[in-house]
Amino acid sequence: MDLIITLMLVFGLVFFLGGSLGIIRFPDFYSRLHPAGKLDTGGLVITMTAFAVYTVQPLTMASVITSIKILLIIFFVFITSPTAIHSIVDAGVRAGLEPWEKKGGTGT
Amino acid sequence: MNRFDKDSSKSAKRNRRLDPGAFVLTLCITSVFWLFFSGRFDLFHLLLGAVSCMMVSVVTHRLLFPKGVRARLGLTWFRVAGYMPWLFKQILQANLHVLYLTFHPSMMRLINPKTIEFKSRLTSDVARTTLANSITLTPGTITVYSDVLGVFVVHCIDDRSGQDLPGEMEERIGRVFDE
Amino acid sequence: MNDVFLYTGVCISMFMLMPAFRSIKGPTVLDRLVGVNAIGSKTIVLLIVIGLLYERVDMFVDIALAYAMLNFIAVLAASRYFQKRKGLYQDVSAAGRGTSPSHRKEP
Amino acid sequence: MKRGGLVLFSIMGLLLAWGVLEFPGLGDPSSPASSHLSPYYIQHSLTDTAVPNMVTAVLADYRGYDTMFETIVIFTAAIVCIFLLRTFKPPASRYRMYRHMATGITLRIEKGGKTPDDSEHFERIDSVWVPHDLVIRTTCRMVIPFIQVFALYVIAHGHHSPGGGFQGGVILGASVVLFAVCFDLRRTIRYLGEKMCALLCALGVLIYAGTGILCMGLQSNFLDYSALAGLFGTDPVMARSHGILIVEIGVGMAVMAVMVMLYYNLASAGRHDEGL
Repeated sequence: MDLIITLMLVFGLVFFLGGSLGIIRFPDFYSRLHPAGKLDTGGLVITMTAFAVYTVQPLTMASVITSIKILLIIFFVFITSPTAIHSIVDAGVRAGLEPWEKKGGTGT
Repeated sequence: MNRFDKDSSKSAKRNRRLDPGAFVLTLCITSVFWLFFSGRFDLFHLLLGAVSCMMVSVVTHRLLFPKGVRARLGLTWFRVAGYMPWLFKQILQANLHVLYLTFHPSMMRLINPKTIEFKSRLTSDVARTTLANSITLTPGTITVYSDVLGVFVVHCIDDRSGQDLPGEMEERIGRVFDE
Repeated sequence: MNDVFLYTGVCISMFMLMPAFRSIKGPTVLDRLVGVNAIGSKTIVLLIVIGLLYERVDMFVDIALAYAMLNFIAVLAASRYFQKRKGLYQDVSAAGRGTSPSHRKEP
Repeated sequence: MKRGGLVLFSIMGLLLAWGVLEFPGLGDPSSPASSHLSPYYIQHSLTDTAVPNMVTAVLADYRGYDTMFETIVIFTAAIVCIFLLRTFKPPASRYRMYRHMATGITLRIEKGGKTPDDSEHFERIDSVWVPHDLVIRTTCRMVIPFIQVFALYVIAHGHHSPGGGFQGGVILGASVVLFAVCFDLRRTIRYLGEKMCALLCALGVLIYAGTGILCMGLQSNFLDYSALAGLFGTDPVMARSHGILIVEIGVGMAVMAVMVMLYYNLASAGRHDEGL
């Protein structure tokens, strides 16, 4: 069981690393939101699931309640994270930020 | 003060009326959440919970169910549960795809951001919101804008990612919300 | 298992530096907001890790949930604020080119 | 000027760091802070008040007088905010914006024109145009009830978990702010008016101080909750626990109302017409 949890944590950490790196590496505001929105949510879901599984192991009432609370956090972030990203994008569009486009590419 | 300066409050009055079905359902949902939060089942805490849930339900049942409760609401939850595994698979794919792009040394050559536009046939608020959030979570796409008529503007990170929109996702959500 | 959680916490704290860099450097306010949002979502995980290390998860899970809620509200309110007061950073963005993308046809 | 500020800042920082060197070490058992009162709290708080969370016991019982004035401080903050910012005669705007819900068309109606009713079909929007944001609105609608339940849980369970009146009140106020952000300020004020806020604010402080005075009326010290044992029908230890809960509820109410009132005044520059 510990092995599975460790593997999940490593997997989630890779996602977090990707998200953080992507926020630095991508060229413009709109494309930066892709790692920020997806990889952070994915990493959070995976790591928190690992924690929930770890917490539930001595199967008592208190640990089950705690684990359910962790699942509630996952659920909450899962609903609200895309919404937050969407609102930031909306603010960007309304402020008139131009999306970065590839020079000489196919374009829009 | 003429009429121009006063807000008409007809809708406010209408919204303050208690809707029994929505109220009871909200009370049930909030009570379940209270039990999860609290984790104490003695009489005193249960009483506190009952009072709190009652207050919250009175205030917010209009927010959860603005159009009242429809008969087939129970089925929708099960269908949402059926939609989730597919969504998780898509999200995993999306994450791996963006991960690949992020770690690729010549990332700037691979990506090609652009916006595409499509019209969705979904009509209800919840269905459209689910679609928009699902788009934001799945491969290389973010919902930029969605308007009343069902036009979605989507920002894609590269050529491949935005191709099959709306496609299967819209179909599945349509089935979930019965449209 | 404690070591694994400790290293996880250290790694997450390290990863927080990168969005922090983005939120210091800019170039626009919304980039900073993206950075702050990313830091917030990592903090939720970090709080649970701290709870596991001190073996009081039942306490820290409440804090994490409250933090998740307040983080969401803060990001939403900040983005709405910058949406309305767009004059705040017009000089930084796109320097005088067309202000509205093609899909904004409404008044 | 800037360089001078930097130099001054560095000097102050160094002075502070030098002062910190004289502090006792972290968690030093022989330091003055942890040798007089702390052992008493650690040993007796559970047997005195039946509250497992020592912080709550210290905050609302042993140092209840202190906390009462903290509540009054934020109450004063709300009053000052009203005095400074609130303008009761706003300059009348020359036009109003309405949105037709079904098509998303926005109408601009000059002063003197016929305004549509605020009904199912038309919705009044702010004059700084806000796009119709379905996603944010629906998500917030779904999320707000659960945030409120959680806030009430935090207030009610200050005895067993981190939290209490201040934290729960902030979360409760934040849920109202969320409502105001995703709908608009006018609708929020229609549900939770300014007078209601002021009333809740004052009521919270009144509950706190009233509990103290009630204790005095029962021939005991100010805020000595064990005097309330006769009212609750329990032993004095449980009475202290219940007294803490009542005080926490008062604090939560006051903090929530103050948060909302500050938001109303700051977001609309005191005019209470159009917010964020």
